[in-house]
Amino acid sequence: MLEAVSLECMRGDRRLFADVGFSLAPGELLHVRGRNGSGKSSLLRMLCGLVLPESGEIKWNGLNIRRSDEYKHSLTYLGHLNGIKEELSGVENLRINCGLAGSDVGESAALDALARIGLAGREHLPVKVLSQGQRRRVMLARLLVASTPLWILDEPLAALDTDAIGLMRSLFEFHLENGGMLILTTHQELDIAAKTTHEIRFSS
Amino acid sequence: MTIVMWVLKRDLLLAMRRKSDVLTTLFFFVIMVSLFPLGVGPEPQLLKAMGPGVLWVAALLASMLSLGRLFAADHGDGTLEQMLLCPESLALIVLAKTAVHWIASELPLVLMAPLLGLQFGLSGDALWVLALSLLLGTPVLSLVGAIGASLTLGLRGGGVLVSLLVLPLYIPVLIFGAGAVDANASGLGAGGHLSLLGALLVLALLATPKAAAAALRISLE
Amino acid sequence: MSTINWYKYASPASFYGLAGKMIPGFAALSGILFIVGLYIGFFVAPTDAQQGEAYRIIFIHVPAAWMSMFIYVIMAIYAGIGLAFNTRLSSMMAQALAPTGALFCSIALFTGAFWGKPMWGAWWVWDARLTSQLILFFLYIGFISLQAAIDDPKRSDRAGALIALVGVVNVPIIYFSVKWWNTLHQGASINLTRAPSMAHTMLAGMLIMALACWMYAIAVTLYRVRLVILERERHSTWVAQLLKDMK
Amino acid sequence: MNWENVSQFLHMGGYGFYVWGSFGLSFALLALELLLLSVRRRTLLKRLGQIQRLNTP
Repeated sequence: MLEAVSLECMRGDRRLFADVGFSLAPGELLHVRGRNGSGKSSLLRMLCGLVLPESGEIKWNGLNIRRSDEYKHSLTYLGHLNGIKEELSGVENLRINCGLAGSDVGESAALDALARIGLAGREHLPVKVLSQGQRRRVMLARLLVASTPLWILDEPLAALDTDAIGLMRSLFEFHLENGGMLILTTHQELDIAAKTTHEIRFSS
Repeated sequence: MTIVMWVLKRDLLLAMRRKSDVLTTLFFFVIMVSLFPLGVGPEPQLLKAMGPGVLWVAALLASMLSLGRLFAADHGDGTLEQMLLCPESLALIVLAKTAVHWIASELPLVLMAPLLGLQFGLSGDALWVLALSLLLGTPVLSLVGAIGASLTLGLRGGGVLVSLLVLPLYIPVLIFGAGAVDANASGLGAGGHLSLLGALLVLALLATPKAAAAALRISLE
Repeated sequence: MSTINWYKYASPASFYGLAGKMIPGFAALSGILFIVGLYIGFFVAPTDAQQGEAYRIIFIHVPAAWMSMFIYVIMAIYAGIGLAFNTRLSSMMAQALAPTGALFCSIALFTGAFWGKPMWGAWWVWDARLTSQLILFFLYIGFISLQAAIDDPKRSDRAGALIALVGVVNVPIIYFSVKWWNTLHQGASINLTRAPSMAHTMLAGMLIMALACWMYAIAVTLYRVRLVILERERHSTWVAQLLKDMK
Repeated sequence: MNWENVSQFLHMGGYGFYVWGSFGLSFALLALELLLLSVRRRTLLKRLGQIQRLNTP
């Protein structure tokens, strides 16, 4: 259970948002909407613990996320940057990124995930020869092998084609059905079936 | 595998795929050192006296220049954020990254230095002391430099700024490092200098990863 | 992070007014002490047997050197408090102290040179104290330029605090290493700060001058921190009210 | 009293240039700091005033 209480965010001397609060139970989806620069990414980074709130508190199972050791084990965050290395191959990137997050993924599981996301045959190529959309998929492949309950995704569908978007949607729904939690921002309209869908809309 | 092992493996793999980075630092060092005789003249006595200092200052500058690579790439592609979120102490990750950075960009200098010392007419004994002092001193440079590198992440003019922050902090290492070779040459024995360098290394190993981790958190917020 | 909001007790708004009231007192005190100190330095303190009248430079050199070191430590403490307790005012104080500290540092450096020329016959000698002073100057420059390079005030405060703390931990190491280096290379034997026959009047003059510099530093820092507060809080209602009242 | 007349005072036993150079430059720098600060204050207040006038029509 993730809970946010009256969060406030300042960037320089500009107030991006104030008094943002919600609570998210297993199986629930939070969709954050708003224009670029309205504070969506800052909210997501704040929920991960990368940005300190100016005021307010974020709690994971009743404990402030700063003090919860369990939180980092429960969270998968994918930002708008891909977090992959051009010099490494898809498999290497996937296995290393999972390893950094604390979960060891075997070679065969990694190959399988890459194949499922549509990179069959390209698993061993250095990422620098792949297209933008394919690089994005290398990053998103982490979700196929992740076992964390909370996903925080910043524009996960950017640069993806319709096939991949469909795949991601069914993946999100599968995650939610199994009691996962999902927080995401998207540009495009996306219907995800969920027990409850919360929405935060940033104006300005 | 533990998370730190993954960091080590990843950074070593990347260093091997980017061999040119290793070579640029090394050649910078070689060129720097070779410029001094051209600047002050080829008088053997003078070169012999200057040698240790020149090699050490060149190692300092080479180390400082390579700092840009320590975190910048990971910062640029978002991997650093992932490292902040991973369930392992950030200080330990910083230590692992710094260790690989040292192996990739400083260890080659340490190995090359005795060869360059020959150009300055240093004796066999002095070459040993020089290599040993660099071996003990350059890790301190990388460790202290990690703080400067993380504080200046993403700033305009970060490269010049990092030199302003880091070079004054390098001074004790320079003094004891170059001093070790001098002390050996004057017959005083380099033991004192080398043990002080060792003490600095222990101090740096204990204190700097935490400071650099704090700096990374500040810079990424 | 649920730290106690100390700045509720020392809010920039109320400190702005308080500082404004304190400045004239410190400025006046500093002026009087400078006059007394200079009078003692030039008219009461006797001529030094070994260094002649040149020794009178210590009346400005030593207080400036003391202040430069002292201010660095105070600055690091303020910055550290700001980092640990998230108190904005102490970070602003650290930012306001740095230029004055750097100024005293540069005064100590060139008065050292002015003394060195007649005594050592050279404007600059790599004496342990002067060298450490020079490195301290570099540390100040590093702090100031790091803060200047960061636009976001929060990051600038924290990054500055970290480098100030790293610097303050390193100062003893640097000082020790420079001293060690200097003794190995047989530095100059006469030292500016060890005037051979330190009469009581000399010591008194030096202390009064140091006190004057101290008062000056407080007054100037308060003046500067007021400006920093105004800049940082320019969007708040109290600044708007203040500007209205000024007209 | 250390000095018999003004010229002796200014001469400083042959070290006049160094002594007066030290003190002169030191106080000049302190004065410069004060000057720069007052300039900074004036420009800041002017700018803040302008911003306020723009915001309150």
